[in-house]
Amino acid sequence: MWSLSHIANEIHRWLNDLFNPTWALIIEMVMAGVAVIGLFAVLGLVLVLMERRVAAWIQIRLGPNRVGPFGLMQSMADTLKLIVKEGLTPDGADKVMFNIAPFIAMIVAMLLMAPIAFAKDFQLWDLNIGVLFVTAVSSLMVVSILMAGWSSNNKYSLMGAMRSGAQIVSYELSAGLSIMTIIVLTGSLQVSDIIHAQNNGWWIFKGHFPVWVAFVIYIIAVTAETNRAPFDLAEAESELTAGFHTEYSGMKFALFFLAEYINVFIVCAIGATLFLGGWMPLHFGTDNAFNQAMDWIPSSVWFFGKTFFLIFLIMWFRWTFPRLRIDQLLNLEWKYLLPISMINLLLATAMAILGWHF
Amino acid sequence: MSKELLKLRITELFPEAAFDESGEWLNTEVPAEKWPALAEQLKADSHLALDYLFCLTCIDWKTHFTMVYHLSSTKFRHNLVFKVKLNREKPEVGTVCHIWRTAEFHEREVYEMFGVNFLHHPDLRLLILPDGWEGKNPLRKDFEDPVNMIRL
Amino acid sequence: MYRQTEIVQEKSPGIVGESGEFTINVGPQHPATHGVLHLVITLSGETILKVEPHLGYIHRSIEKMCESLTYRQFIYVTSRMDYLSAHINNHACALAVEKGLQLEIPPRAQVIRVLMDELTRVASHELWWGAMAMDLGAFTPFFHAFRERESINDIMEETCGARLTMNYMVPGGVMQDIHPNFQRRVKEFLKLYKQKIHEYDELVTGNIIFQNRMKNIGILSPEDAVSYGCTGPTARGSAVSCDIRKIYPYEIYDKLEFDEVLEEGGDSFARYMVRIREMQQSIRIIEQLIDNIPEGEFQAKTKAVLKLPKGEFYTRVETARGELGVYIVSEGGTTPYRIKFRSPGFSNLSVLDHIARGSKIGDLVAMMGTLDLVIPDIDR
Amino acid sequence: MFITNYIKEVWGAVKSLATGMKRTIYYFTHHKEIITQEYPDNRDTLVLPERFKGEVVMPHNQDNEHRCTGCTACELACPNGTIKVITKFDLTPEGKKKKAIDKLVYHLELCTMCNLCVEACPSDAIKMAQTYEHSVFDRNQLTKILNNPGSKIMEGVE
Repeated sequence: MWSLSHIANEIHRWLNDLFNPTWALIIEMVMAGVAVIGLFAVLGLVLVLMERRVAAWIQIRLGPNRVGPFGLMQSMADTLKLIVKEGLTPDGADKVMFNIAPFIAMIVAMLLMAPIAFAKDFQLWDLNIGVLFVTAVSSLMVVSILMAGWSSNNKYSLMGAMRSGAQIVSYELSAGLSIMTIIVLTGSLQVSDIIHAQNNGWWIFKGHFPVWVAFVIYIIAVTAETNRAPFDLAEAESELTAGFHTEYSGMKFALFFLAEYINVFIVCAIGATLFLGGWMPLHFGTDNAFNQAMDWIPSSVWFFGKTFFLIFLIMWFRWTFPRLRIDQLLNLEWKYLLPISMINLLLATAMAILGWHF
Repeated sequence: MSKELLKLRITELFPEAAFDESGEWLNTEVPAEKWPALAEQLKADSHLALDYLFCLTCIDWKTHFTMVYHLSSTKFRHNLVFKVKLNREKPEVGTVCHIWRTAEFHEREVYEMFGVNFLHHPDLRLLILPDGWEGKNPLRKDFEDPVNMIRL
Repeated sequence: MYRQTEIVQEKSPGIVGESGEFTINVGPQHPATHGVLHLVITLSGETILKVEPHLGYIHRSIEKMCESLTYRQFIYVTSRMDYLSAHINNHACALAVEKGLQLEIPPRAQVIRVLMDELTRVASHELWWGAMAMDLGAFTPFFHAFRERESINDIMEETCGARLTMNYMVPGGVMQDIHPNFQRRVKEFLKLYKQKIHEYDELVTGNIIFQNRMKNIGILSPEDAVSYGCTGPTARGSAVSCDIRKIYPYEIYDKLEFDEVLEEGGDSFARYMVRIREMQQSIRIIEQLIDNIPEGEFQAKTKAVLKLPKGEFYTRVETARGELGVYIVSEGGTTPYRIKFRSPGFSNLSVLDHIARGSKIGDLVAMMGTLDLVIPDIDR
Repeated sequence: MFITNYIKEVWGAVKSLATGMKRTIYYFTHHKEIITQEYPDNRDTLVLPERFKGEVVMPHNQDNEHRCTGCTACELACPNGTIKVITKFDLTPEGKKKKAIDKLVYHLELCTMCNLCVEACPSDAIKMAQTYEHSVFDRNQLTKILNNPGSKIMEGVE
């Protein structure tokens, strides 16, 4: 059957025929890198357009509809504008850090792409600690934000960065704990294992109450971790104008902007992998007609469908809720999410030991 | 309370008050040096209870300034007007912003617009006008701004 | 001669002073200030130690301008003060001139004026509601509020010929009779409003995040509210009865059935609820009047050149933000000798420092939002 | 009870958030509620109310005649010097001098659309037009002369 893994294998074989294995590997790596960068660009364009459309429809507006058919070229035009704009570096800024920070944000986002399974057997690096890798690397994001905030030599930026630091560090806990729930149920940190464990039904269906709770907590925590409303305190515009990227303009701003959307994509992809089965089609039980019918839909469609559903959910939050205050944000984490997710992890463990899940 | 009763009460507090009943509300003229002490009494007095200063302004009469204090009582709902005549060359009057907090901003506005000096005001600086406008008081009748003024 | 931006000098060259305090400039261009308000905030971490307003970025010296305008002309300037309740400002000025002329206003004009005032009040509160939610990070209510506000603006446009600065009130009545469609359009608006009013609660009022952001911040005691000269919803949120329409009724307000909205508490949420409930009271007034507009003249006969007798005339009206006082000192000429506008925003702003101390910077926007500051009204 | 209160609190919070999300998803799916007007595209169908104050114009009839007597009532009524009436003296057929307007200069850039000039005009010579696209590249184009060249006063207007 035609699939992404099929194409990948064909290319692999073809390259191995032409070159020796070392060169083939190097070329493959370069190709993967180019593919990731290409995916970044496409995702950036698509997600920005999607956000603007979702926002517009929720806000009883039309949204972008002038550039290209149905406004599809709007984000292209925006990108062009951002590239052409002058990238200012403020006088008092720490120039090296100021210029490096947006790239660090991008590099972190790129690293996070590695263990994501986009389709059946189509994955950059199926390392055995895949989920741990994701949680570890995603916490590096805060470094770029702190660098940007500090080096801008602007009080608004600094406040935004400090808020963001407190926020990301604390919300990683409950995000990690809710991921742990799935790891306990699966018994593996490897992404492919987690997906294969959902062969007879996604965790959200067969995991009962603890997984539902874990899913809700995960969504809340990653919304906070990616600094999106209602947890966008790092860039709370009515308080801190634009938070940590107040002083950024042009392409450097665009990189932050892009990194935010890529991060949203990645956390949603991880969420889809853990709770909604990744590329795994909707299965109930084993070997029945329904499952076979579902298998006809390509696995990449399943993956992107689930991911974009979660992205929509996060956008939906953003355009509905007001922003929290910094102390309420930390209250929510330490007084509500963390205790709940700890108890939930205990429940999930008990359930895994007793074998109550399907 | 009717105007007559109010008059009686004010006379009790301040015997040399001069009244003017031509307007809608009772006008009382008070000398500048007596004003802050009287103001304190006006708020504290249980029959007057003038706890709400709803308008504080100044009028430039070319020969002199008149500070106008519009006072009201949220308890009895009567309104009284107090006027303080000031010397145009050296306008000075005691502040009332410790009695009615709203006077702090209003007095700063009068200070910059008319140049009236409010004694013992905690923070008498320009509020609306930019730095460097000290001494030029736009709402005085003899003020001329050659750049921005449109005369019709 | 253009004014230069005030640059606040810091004591220490670094970002944070020796005592850990630092100042930030909120405004004159800042998303939360809705205009050119400039606040210099002294902070310690996220906690506000002091708020110091620097005003005057939109000061046009309207009081000085009015001294050279005739009694017919000066009304239009006041639309530019509190542009969200332009009708009510015009109304106050017209009332002051009428008080001087001792004019009797035809009943039809009175009813039209009150109707327009209340429509303006609803429109102003709609905008405030949207902007308030936007300050707190919820963008959607802003657009939903504008939907209702637009339909009011359309009504205004049809009858007064403009959407924001109408200049519809003239001494003696209103400039033109109401448009033939007016009653139908207002009834349509009432229907729309009633269909959509529950959304306000669903989207914002009932929201747990919003309530947590608003409750127990910016607490203003009734004594302080009076002492600082707060009026309008700001003071009524502290249970200070100060509705001029009730206390010193003008036009036909004494014949109308409506409640003065009072809320205990004095926090931002109380001020928010006052405005939300006040909109419903305004709707109630409109409903009472819309079918009962008396026939007759819409303008009293006035002379072409108005001359006020020598004396002082003070009128107070209730705008959407509080008490607006117009103080005219006349020397008997065609132009006022001195005009003072006692604007509600000016006094309401002065309380900001008092209520903001000790709270977080995120609360500052919530407090500024509930004070409902309109900067041209403050600067005049 | 602490635990029940805690659960109640969480439940109430979730419920209030769900109410808001229900409202927004309603608008997301109901595109009929969209109120945006696509302005430059709907220019042909856009009708402004007849009282809309766009700019002051002086209507002329088909014989290029207007109703302005040059009485300067509008100039006096204008609060900010928008209108300037420049008069001249025409000779009537009987040989008498008669006051008439040479030019009625109107500064659109100063106008605040307050309608006072239209109210003040005793002969209904000027009115408000419903135009709304006033932006031009040169400020001088905003200074307009309201009476057409070669126009004269209508018969019977005093």
